[in-house]
Amino acid sequence: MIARKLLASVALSTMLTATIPLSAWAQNVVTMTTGQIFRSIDPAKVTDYTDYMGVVNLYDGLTSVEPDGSIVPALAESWEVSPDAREVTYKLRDDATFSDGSPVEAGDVVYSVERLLRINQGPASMLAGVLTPGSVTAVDNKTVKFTLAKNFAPFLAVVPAIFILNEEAVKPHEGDDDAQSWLATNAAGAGPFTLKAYDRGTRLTVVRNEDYYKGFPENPIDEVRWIVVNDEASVRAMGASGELTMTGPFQSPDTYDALEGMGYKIENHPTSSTLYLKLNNQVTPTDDVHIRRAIALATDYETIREVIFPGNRLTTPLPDTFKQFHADDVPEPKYDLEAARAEVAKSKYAGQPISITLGFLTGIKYQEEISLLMQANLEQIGFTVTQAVNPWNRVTELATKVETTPAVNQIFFSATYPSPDSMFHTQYHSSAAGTWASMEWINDPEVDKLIEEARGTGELDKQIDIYKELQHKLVDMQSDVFLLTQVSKHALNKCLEGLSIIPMRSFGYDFSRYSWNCD
Amino acid sequence: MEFASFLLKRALWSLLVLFGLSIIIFAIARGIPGDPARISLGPAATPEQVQLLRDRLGLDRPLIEQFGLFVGGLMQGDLGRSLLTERSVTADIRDTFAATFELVLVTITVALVCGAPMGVAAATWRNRWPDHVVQFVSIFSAVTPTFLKALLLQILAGYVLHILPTTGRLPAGMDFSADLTGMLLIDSVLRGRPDVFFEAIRHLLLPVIALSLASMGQIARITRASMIDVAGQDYIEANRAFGVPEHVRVFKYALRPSFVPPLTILGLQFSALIGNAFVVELIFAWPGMAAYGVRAILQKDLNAVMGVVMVSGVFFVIVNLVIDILVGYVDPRVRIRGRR
Amino acid sequence: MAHLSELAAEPQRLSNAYQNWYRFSRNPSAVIGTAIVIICILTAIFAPLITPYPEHVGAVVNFRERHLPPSADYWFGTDNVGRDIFTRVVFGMRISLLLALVVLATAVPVGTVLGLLAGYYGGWVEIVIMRFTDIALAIPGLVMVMAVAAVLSPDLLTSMIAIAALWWTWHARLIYSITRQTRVQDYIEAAETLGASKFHILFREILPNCVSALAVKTSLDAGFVILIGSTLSFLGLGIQPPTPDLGTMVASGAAFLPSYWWESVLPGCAILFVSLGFNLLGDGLRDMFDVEDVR
Amino acid sequence: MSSALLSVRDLHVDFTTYNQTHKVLKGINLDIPPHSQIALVGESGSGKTVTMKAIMGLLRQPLARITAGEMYYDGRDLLTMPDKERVALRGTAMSMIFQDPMTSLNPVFTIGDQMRTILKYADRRLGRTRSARERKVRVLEVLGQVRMRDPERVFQSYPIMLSGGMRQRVLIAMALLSEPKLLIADEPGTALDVTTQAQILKLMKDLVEERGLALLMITHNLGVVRETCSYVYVMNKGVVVEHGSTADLFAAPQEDYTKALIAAVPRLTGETRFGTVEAMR
Repeated sequence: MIARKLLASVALSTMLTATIPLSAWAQNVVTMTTGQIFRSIDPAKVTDYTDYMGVVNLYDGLTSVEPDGSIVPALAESWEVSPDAREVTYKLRDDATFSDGSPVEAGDVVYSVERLLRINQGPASMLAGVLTPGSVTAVDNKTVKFTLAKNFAPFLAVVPAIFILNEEAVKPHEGDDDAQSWLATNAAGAGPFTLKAYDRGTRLTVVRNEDYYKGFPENPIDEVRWIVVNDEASVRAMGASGELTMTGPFQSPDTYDALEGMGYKIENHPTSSTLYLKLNNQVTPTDDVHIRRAIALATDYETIREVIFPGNRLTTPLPDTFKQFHADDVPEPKYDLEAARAEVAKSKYAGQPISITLGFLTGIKYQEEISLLMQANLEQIGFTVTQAVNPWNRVTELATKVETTPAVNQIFFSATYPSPDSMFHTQYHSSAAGTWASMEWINDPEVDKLIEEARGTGELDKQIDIYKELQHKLVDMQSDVFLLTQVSKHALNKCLEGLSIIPMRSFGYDFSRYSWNCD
Repeated sequence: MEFASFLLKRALWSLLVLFGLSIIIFAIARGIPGDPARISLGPAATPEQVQLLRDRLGLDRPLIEQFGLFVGGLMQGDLGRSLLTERSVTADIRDTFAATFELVLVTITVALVCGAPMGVAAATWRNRWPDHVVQFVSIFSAVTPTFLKALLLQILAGYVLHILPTTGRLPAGMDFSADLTGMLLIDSVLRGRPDVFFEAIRHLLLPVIALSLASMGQIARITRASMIDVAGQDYIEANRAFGVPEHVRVFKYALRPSFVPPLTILGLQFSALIGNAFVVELIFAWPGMAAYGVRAILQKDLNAVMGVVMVSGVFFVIVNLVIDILVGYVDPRVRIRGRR
Repeated sequence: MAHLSELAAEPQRLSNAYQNWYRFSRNPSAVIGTAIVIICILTAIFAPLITPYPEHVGAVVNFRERHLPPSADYWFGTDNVGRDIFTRVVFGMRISLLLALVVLATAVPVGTVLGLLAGYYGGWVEIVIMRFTDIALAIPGLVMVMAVAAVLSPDLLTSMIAIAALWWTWHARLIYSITRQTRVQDYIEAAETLGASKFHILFREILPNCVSALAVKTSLDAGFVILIGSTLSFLGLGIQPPTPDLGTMVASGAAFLPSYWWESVLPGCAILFVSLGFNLLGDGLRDMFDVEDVR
Repeated sequence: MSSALLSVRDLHVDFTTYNQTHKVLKGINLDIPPHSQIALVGESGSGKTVTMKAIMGLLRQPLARITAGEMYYDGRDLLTMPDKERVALRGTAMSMIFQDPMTSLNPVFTIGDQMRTILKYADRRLGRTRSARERKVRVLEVLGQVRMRDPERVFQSYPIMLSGGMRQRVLIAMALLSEPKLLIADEPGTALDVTTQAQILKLMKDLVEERGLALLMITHNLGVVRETCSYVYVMNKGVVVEHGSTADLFAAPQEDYTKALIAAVPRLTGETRFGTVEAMR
């Protein structure tokens, strides 16, 4: 009995002390944590930040985006826009190949777009009403023409989100669902990486496509592994064990501090992602502009930016990363409880008990803290506050109706394509109402008109004027409380270089831009 | 013969339970406020898509007919589509079940293999230190919330001591897919990969400890009580009077009847075990059905929730059926009376 | 079994109450358990009086004093927005006890009455009630509760309803088996022959036989209900912030492990403390009343 | 030294519980001649069961302690002989019929398994060798002797499949397996209904007489004694208060205690349980 116990404990201790065998077979491996699961790796179905992280590495589009928002060639080496801006013709690179070695041809582009429109999910929403079946035609083997159904100035900025599938590779698996089942677990693209392992709930691993037509920097990344980790403690534990190469941008400040202490470098990058308190302009009490202003004045911007969630100031709905479009003359919002009380007194609810609901997302620490801070301040100016914590799905459901949308909602919004249109149309146009991004329910014909005008014009100066006017208007209406623009924080292994923030989805995590620079 | 009819009875009973379970699940699925079709399609769906699904689910038909459709779907393994993963729930569960199964199976084994001897030791040295230790451990393991145990273990072993991996089933870079049974411990042996087997055990260690402690404590307690009870029974005394030696009395005649109550308890405990697996899988990022279920629950992914509940129910019923058979094998009274 | 007990010369027969008290006071787990339970109940009742910062229960933020370790000012330290954890733990205990109280106050009477009816009447009453409890017990409870809490809106009330909806079956089963044993006793037959009303027989003759088992079970259950409730809130299916809830506190504090360990470990210990109290009390009562193993 | 098969001289037994010592037997004298049927009568708590356990060597040390006295079986001193020899006597030279047929058989093993095991170890102690098959034959034979209609079926049965009367017979068969010379019966049949009890007593009497065994019957039921035994010891509070031949004792009881026992005879048969319940309430 004792002998057996001894044996067991010896076995146990060897097991405990054995170190994790380091991956000797791959040279430069990046292990990155992400808090959300990869819902899909099908380019026609990707919707969120995490999904795009996968596809930007597995697929390429006709064009791509640089950190400054400019559109650069990718599969297409050049493009031409017709004078009326209704036709765009892309010329494909001769050397562009899919990861299986076959050339990328115009037919693949047509197939990919048609499939996208048929499935009508994910990126298709950006093209609604712009492209219709038959809009895309192959002029020749290496030339494709897009014919737009209506004027849509941001079109060029949307194109990078159209990823090109290898038609030949997909066809055999088409089935009766446009190969949705097959592409749910396989990839057939021209991206810098190929799929190695994918388990939607837990991990995605990709390996370098050595024949990538654009090539790689020196000391490229050979393998990227994303691991879905839900809690901060696990991220830190991975940091401690050295498993971790890079975190996502949504860890708690304490985790970054802890990782810094372990020898990771912390990089801060300003982004065009914005955090708003979206105020429902149609329900009590936020239907009164004075109440909306009171809430804005009762917001402690500095504490939020400095203690709770790292960020830069946001003065208008548009982050100042859109330099030329930003209305710089709008003053910075102030935290002033006295002024807030004065605004309440001016409102039609003055003298009555005012109850208000603050909505935020389940399980997001910074949102809970901001919501508590808001509650504390709002209670001081006489509001009765209820917190409404909801999971994301529930939020999207509540957002579909004006009466179920809470008065105040914490919403984090990123441009989905590098154009101010992405910020304004999605959030403030009445036709976009009923989604989580437009919980303001502004429904203002003037705002709609301005947004459409900007879309319809090809002149940059005119666009700039319109967007500045829009910003003044929305700030004046106090459609939202403009909390901050995110400063994205990442903890990285000291050897990893190349992280940059691109104002489109998670294009910044295209690991063909990264390199490993240690000896 | 009598055993066969006992098995048949138990199997029929299990079917009845599953039927009851499907009624309850159906009631929940239809009883919730809001349109199930709308909820299961998500906010992006168009009215036409919603109507299409309403027709397919027969939501405008009488309830009893809807129930028929629901059960029909279940029988064909159709649990609907998951809002979260946009795949069929059946496929999602198929992908994740093996990980949960492995975790739970190892947990039960550990709970039994450690718990029963602990109970025997406590009964043998009653009121001496082994007994006190066992009692202490079992009380504390029962009253400590599983999530607290899991968190503390993770922090201690993973973060402070750096001795064990804290997440997942295998290291990220390990190139192995469990495509035979889905269970790493078995597949790694079949494929002759001792390194995978070793890593799989290292990864299992913390979740299994967190999950098995409560059941282990219960089993130890019940085994102890039942050993003491059996040792005082007349038939053990009778054996003594007839000169049957002590080792035969203890290890043959007392041990076997003593195992009935702990086995029965294990069946009841299994319910709590599955529930706690939800927490443990979440904390240890275990890619199992329970973690999938928690995400589904938190995101209100209706079909996935119902699927996970149904599958846990089936799992539970099957485990209890196995336990019934074991108990029936150990104790003829059970199989003759037909019920526990 | 008469052999050994026959031998012990019987001590002076004491009055029942005194005898119970004597056995109780000699039973360490009962005494410790009672003490813990009483402490918890008293702190819960007088929470506003004994906590140093009762206002921290609500939306109070003090970012300058966030993540402070336990000290004389803040016995259990402060949380991520600078609130006193001790205060919140005490108030959280209140919620936990309330949860147990409500669930058991619903489940015990319902389970008891149905168990009595099924055990006494037999026949189809028994078939309907007991088959139903069998099915209910054959369903993984915690999973079911999670599902119910999930599809309805997650808050304390939903959790309570979901737990109570399953919990009564345990009591029904217990009372049923005791009733079945008691029903055939001579004095019940005697009472029936004398024409006592069914009500009298059920509640005056049979029910008193169940009291000790019921006390043991209810006490043990209080601990389990608190554990289940805290698991639900740990998963985010509990009460909405800023109201303090022990499970939620552990979950949100877990993000700061291990640096700010007190934010999750101390609320976790509070859960452990309450459920330990009820468990010890239940165990003690079980030894005292010498009831068969009641789960 | 008498010619008795078993003789007990001045036996004292103490029990220690919770640091208190109770004198349970205070000098018992008892003689069981070969081929005789002796009864030991007394109420619950009178010490008769302790006496029986002391004879069988089943007292739990250190809870119970024999503080004084002597016991001889067939002229051999039971208290001084080595443990091994003492154990060897159990179930072979002296054997016991247990009281409660519902609890004295292991519910999870077949009758055959239990009886074969008893026989196996009895054989081993006696230095006999028998194959498993031979042991089964012997078990079936004894089951036949206790008038089981279908010994083969009983052999394969679990206790739960048998009626109370049948189980009691199994208990008797167990005691007879190794042909003991002294049979000690502890309240046989009290757990059964009156008719079955009568049958069992008749069976026991026949078996004892056929084989010329000595019988020590432990009971509180004088009705049973009158039908089965020739000599009676009456015990009360740890001492033998009176003894004599059954006929004499019934005809002219000396002690008040004995008189009371005799007076209670009709009521004691079969109705005890009601009394117990009344007392418990």
